[in-house]
Amino acid sequence: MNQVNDRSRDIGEFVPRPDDDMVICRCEEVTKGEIRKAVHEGMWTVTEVRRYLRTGMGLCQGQTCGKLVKGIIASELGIPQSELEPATSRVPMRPIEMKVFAKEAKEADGNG
Amino acid sequence: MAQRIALHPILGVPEKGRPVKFTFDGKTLEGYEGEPIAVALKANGVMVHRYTKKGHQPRGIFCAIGRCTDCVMVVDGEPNIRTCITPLKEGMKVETQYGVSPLPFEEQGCPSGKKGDGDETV
Amino acid sequence: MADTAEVIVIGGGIIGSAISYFLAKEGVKVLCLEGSDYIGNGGSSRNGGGVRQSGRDPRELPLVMYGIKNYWPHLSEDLEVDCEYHQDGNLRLGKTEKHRKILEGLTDRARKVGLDVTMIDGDEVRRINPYLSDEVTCASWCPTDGHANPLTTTLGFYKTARKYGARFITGERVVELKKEKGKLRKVVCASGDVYEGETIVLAAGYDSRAIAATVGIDLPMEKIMLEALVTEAQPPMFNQMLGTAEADFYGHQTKHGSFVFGGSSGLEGFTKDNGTPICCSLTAPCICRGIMKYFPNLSDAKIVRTWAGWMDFSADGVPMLGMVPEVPGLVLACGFSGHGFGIAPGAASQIAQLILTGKTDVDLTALRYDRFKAKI
Amino acid sequence: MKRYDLIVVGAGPSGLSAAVEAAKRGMRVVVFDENEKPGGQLFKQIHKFFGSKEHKARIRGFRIGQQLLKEASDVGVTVILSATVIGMYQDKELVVRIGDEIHHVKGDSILIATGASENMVPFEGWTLPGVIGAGAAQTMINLHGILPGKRVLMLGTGNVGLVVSFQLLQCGCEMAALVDAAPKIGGYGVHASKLARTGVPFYLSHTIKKVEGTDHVTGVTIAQVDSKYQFIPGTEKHFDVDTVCVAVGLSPMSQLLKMAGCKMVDDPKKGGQVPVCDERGQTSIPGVFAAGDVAGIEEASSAMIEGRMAGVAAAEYLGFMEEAACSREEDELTKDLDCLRQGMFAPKNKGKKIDKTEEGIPLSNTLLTKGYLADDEVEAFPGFTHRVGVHPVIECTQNIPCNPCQDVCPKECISIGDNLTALPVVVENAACIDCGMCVASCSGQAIFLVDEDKGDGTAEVTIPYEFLPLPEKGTEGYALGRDGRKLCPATVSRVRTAKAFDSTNLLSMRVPREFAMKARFFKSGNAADAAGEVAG
Repeated sequence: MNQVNDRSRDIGEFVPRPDDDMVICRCEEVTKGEIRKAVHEGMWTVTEVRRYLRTGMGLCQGQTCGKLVKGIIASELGIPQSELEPATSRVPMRPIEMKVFAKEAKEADGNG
Repeated sequence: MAQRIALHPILGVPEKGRPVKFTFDGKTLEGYEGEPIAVALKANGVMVHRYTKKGHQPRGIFCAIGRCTDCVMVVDGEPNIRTCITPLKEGMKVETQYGVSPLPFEEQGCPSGKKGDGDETV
Repeated sequence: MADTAEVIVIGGGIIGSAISYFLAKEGVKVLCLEGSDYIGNGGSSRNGGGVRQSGRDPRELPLVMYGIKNYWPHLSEDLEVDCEYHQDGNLRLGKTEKHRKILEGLTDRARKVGLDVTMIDGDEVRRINPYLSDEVTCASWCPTDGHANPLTTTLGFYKTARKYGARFITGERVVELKKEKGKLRKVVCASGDVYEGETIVLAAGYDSRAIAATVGIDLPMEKIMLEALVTEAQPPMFNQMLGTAEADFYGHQTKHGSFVFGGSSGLEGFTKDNGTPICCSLTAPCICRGIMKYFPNLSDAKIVRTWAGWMDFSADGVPMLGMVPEVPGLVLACGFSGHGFGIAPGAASQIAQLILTGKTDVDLTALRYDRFKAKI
Repeated sequence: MKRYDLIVVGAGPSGLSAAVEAAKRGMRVVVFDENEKPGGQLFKQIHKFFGSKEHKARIRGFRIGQQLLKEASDVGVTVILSATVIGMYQDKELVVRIGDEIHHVKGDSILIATGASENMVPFEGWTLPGVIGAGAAQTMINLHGILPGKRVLMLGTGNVGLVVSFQLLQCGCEMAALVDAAPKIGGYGVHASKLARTGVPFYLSHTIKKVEGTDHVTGVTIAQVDSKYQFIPGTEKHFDVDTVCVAVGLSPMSQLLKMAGCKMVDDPKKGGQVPVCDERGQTSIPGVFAAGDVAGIEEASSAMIEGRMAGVAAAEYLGFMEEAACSREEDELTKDLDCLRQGMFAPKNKGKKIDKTEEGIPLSNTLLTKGYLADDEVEAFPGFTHRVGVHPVIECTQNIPCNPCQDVCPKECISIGDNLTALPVVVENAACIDCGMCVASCSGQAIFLVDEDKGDGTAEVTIPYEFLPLPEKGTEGYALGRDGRKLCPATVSRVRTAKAFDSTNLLSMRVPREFAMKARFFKSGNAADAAGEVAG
């Protein structure tokens, strides 16, 4: 869904807040302040913040912090949360050892 | 020390596997076969499973259903094992995880700059 | 009065963002239009992060060497972001006689254009990187190659270009270019918005082909999908960039400790997608098997994510850069054929210089858009 | 590659129900679930379900789970446990990890029934060991038989927060308080009352400011918030607890659907990112269905009906069922589902300001802000009756789709009528025989049997009691009011336990006559030590 999004729109300066050093992404230890600052540096989407700060890139792949990060970005931009697209969902749904991912079971053919 | 429920008003006596021994950071503890490692640890009063890589902050059970990965520890030498859903087996070697390794931070030579300075509490 | 800018850059990947950065830094009024909702959403954020010279086509090698000499070493300071650039060499591994021949061919070709790359045997390989399996018998070794973080580097170019006043608009997909009195002037978007510029740079990866066609230029390239995967963080092991003679996988260990590996299933060019870069169920297991043949002790490492991305693969595997005399005002910067990350600072700086001064330090003629001739 | 008629991902209420319906029409069905035990949420819900008989009302969640499992195996459904679906690809292909290898399987139709995961709200100290999700507490108690902690503070008063708090009390934990930033309790009033009457305090328009502790939780400080959820200085309150539970809502776990390319929408009313589905649960990809919490957060009862609808739709999609038969079945199920989606807590009324019951009776405000009915408010409700001799007193004051009390009374003393969400009334000439079935079967534990005058200056109040140790006849103690405050001395006159009560014991106590319509809980022990325990 392409929404024209002019990144030079003025969203005001980054203003530090008392809860800036609260950890939001528990796996990668990214704080609220880092996320808010990234928005003011031009990262206006969940995917850009994710690639810029690693939020949602840890072992749980954003299952815990996904919504929180989206909320912080939306409030910093002054837009409703539903206008932000969450990060893409990707295989694997759970971490999987390389040797297991590499081992494809021999299926009995047909409907065996 | 969180206790096990002996008798539940609705569920009665919780069914458990046979008692087994396992080690936690070298100490021998007891749990029941098949119950999650995290539950056996909790019954022995262990709350801290790991210390995070950047801030060296303590973490333990959070979601208990294998999703948040906060409860990961080094089990039989393999790091990042979700202990809240991994069944306990006899003789398992469970170790506190420091960043991604069983070695306490000071012994790791701490590869990346550590944010939380000072509290090397082990 | 339509939106105007001195230079309109089409495509917000690393190439488009870097060109915007080099131009905005010189005070040029730049407008960068990105079709998707995200900066760097194409190959820029899906590649294996190699910053390498070895194994490259000699026609594009000078550009990469120029970039490694002049930009990569201080790029983190310039972009005020941690590009995580490592210059700890590149090992391209081989196990069989066939591999040795391939590697020797690549090594000779590169040495002819002055790149320090040598063939080494298995023991030497394991001295440099003890984690490699005993089956590795030879490798080409280039000490000045390396790797970096494509995500922070791309977004770093974007962030700093924006700070220097470059205007970026995402979700603005270009569908048509229009001349005015013989000179390229207008850029028309799917949204109906129209922009005007003195110079228009086409850096939209594979999409550049359809856009260039609207002014009668055909850029022969096809869309090929590659896949990649990343593991959980591991204790630090090694810093070299890795590849193989048969290119069954390539990658490195990141500063974060996780391993990023790209690879192929052998079905490249024929895999099906649903309009988005969606993975095929065969590829990741195949990449894993490839990696484990070379790194046995990574077999317990957990994969946390796999992804896919399209390459804008040109007919001869090197990009199309430079001016287009038939369409005055059009500058091309696309067709990087899946290895546009390491070359980006070099290529983008030269394109910016070309626009600003009409000249470049590195000769680009070998990469002209009209180099494609019939075989006889 | 292995091919099934229907692959179901998730062996919870909706997944199993769909598998049953599909298998009944002769389809080859497999259900994959990543857990060791099937049943999903059902096996953690030990309270009695709401709804009507068809919705398996008054049966405990885990027993419904057992019934569903039996039904599934009877119709030949294969349930493969510890099987994690790690990916969904094009052409309806799934990659499933079983043991130490992966399997590529395809379904002519696929149902994603992966349920939901818990939302989180960050506060200072939220990463400390001891801060856990409410679902985590439920899992520890009901699946693994271990106490999450000794003294717990619950953040969130939706049904999950309320139900889990009660479960924590049941297994012997102390509930320090329930806290919610919202001005009103989010879950059912009856669930809140079950807690309030035991003395657990509610703090609405409050939230957590800081959790204390170095290596694990040792205490928590809450503070009042204004309408914009900003802390009001000076309103801090501290509790010494070793566990903080977070129950602030659920989000659909719809990653598999998004990964496969289904059209998604962000719908706050449904809890977040959900697939766009037609009324039978089919997503934008023909043959791919979604049912249960993954398609929109509701209760397990609606998840089971949605599952059946998806199972029937899959059967019709693959020609195992005629269109006519299918739409008849679907209409039936839709009716069932719609009557569950009525009343105050229906999705359509989410966020709407409701201040009267359907019967026009003003809703109790104390119930919504303190968790209990004030003595002067309770008289207005039809179930709150005064009679000579023993009679039911029903403190059910919100329109909820639920009628087990009407069906279970052998003397038909209680009537709700056809409108499932009507408030229960005690019929005029009710001939109550004090059998206690209504008290034991009420899912919300909101029915009491009261004999207002035993002739010797005392009254007898029978309450539902699901705690251990179960007091014996003759035990001295005191009665608590609806507000959990100590009311008067009380003596246990009878304790009844019966199979038909399904683990809800009936405790009858004698209290001074004037407290007959106020005494709603019993605590043993003499008056002295009791004072300390009463809510501050």
